Amino acid sequence: MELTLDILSFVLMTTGGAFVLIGGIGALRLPNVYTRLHAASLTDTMASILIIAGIMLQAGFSLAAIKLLAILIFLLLTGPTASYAIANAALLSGLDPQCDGSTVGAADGDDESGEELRS
Amino acid sequence: MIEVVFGVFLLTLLVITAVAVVRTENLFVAVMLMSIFSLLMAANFFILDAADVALTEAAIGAGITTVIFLGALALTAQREKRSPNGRFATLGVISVLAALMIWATFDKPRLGDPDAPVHQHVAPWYLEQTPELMGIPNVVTAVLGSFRGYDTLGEVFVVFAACIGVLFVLSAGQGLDRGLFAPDPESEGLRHHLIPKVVGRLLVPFIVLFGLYVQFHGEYGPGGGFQAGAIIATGVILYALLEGEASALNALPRSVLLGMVVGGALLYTGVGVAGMLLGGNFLDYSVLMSDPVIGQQVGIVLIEAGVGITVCGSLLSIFHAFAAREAR
Amino acid sequence: MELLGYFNYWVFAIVFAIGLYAVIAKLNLIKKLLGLAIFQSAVFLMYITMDKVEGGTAPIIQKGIEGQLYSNPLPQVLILTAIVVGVSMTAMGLAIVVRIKEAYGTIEEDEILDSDHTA
Amino acid sequence: MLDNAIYLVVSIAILVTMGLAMARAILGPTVYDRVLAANVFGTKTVLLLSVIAFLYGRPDFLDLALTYALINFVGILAVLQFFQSRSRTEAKEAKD
Repeated sequence: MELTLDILSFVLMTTGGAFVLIGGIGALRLPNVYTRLHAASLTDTMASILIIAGIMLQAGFSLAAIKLLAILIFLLLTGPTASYAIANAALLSGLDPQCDGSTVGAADGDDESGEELRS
Repeated sequence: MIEVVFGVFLLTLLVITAVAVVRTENLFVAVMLMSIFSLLMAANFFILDAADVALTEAAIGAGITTVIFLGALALTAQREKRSPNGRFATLGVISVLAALMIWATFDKPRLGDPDAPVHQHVAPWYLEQTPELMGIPNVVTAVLGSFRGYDTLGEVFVVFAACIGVLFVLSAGQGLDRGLFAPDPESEGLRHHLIPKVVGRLLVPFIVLFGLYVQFHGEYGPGGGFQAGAIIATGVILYALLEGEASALNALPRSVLLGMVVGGALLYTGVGVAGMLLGGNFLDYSVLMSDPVIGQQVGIVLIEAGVGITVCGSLLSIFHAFAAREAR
Repeated sequence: MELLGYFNYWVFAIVFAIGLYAVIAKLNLIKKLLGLAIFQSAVFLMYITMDKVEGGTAPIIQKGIEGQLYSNPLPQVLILTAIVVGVSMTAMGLAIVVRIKEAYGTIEEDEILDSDHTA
Repeated sequence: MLDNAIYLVVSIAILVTMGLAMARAILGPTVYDRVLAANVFGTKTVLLLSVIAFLYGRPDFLDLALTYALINFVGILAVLQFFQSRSRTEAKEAKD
């Protein structure tokens, strides 16, 4: 029983770790703000669920498990809200959500326009 | 071993962030990087076994610092003008200074050395005596509240003075109407944004509740008045962001905030004076009750409450002072 | 491996120097305050580095565990209060910067000095 | 031992992601990328702190992660407010 729980939590946590990594790579590699936001936020929620579920299995039924549940709930509430706020702020400032393929691969110096727009 | 590697990685990121903060010309970006800097600091404090300090950095750095800096940026400029070249002399002197300091560190005890001089004097006594004299597990709270009560009283008065200073500097010569988070007849706060509004409204009570938990659980786990005051202030700032500053001021008017700032400091001093009246020294809690251990506990709870009230009131007053200032 | 024991102090020295550089060399007053905050954090880091004891844990005494080492509570107390005082002081500085902006119309040090000389 | 190995794998993944987010925060190019990076950093710190709390065997320090989970997004909402109020003043100036 103990071993099954260990293996299960190991699987959950490694997949969670993989999701975290995918989100990080997506946030670095994708071409513009909106796509990066998509990668980061989508994997953020999934990774949080998996990792915290994994830790909860290790914690057993204790106060720590309840705190972890609270952390998970708050992360699931605030994460998407923060993503919404960022996307909205970007949209308000007139950053174009359209991405025409040509900017892919030139992610480092492409849309300085967004920053120039601000000054 | 593991923690050393974690620490090295996080500290390297910390240096990179610090360089980026100084190099960037967009002040808004600098503030965002500063919030990352604070997160890294908190993680480092946690790895270095300082849970209370990490909690303080978390409570202050994540919300309040960013909000106050953004409020100031909205009132000033968002871009730095390009600094003139020819700062090589400064850079040279600073590099020499850094090199000298690094050279000097080789005389310091290694990280985590149990024989280091810092660990030889009062610290073991604190760790040994706290359970006997106060009966509370968190030694940091015990030292903060009782052993070094004078020190903390001084810090509370510094926060108090800073708050009064900000109010003096910022409320002079203006009507109290417009600013970054100010009531605007066209739109109050983030009311148009349904998602933040719903989620935020849900979270405000939890943040305040968690702040109270940190306040009163400070004797048993990481926490205490400083952290709790900051967390509760963050909760109210969230409310002000969502509903507009006017609603927050309706809920907690300026007079109440000022009363909190003054009242907290007075509560702290009052506990000290009560000790004197009962025949002990200033800030000696043992005489408050017939049992000295219970007396110490009562004293610590009271002064922590005073600290929390003052910090919460000060941070909120500062926030409102920045928010109400009209941009010119 | 021995040398890694000093790494925290090196980082302290470097971050300290970076903050000091920003305070001295940058002309923008808000940048100076950010530099001051970095400088402050470097000092916090040094104090907290000193509190660490190998094999120790945070100084919250656990019942029923004998011989557990705890980290030094004293630097933690000093820094805990210093963080809150630091943010109040930063706010005070920002308040003065806001007033300077209103009086001079700029927050660049050289321009402020120029307008003082011409006046 | 096995437990520690699990926590170690996850925490290394989180640390690497923090490094990637840091790269995004420094590369930019727009300010929203930096805000996004700060947000990613925040959630990763919450996860890292919870994992390390268990790695050290002191689960009562989860309070820290809980603090971040609760108040990290206040900063992000302040950013939204900042841009909203500025776009409104700009619109007003354009009208005048």
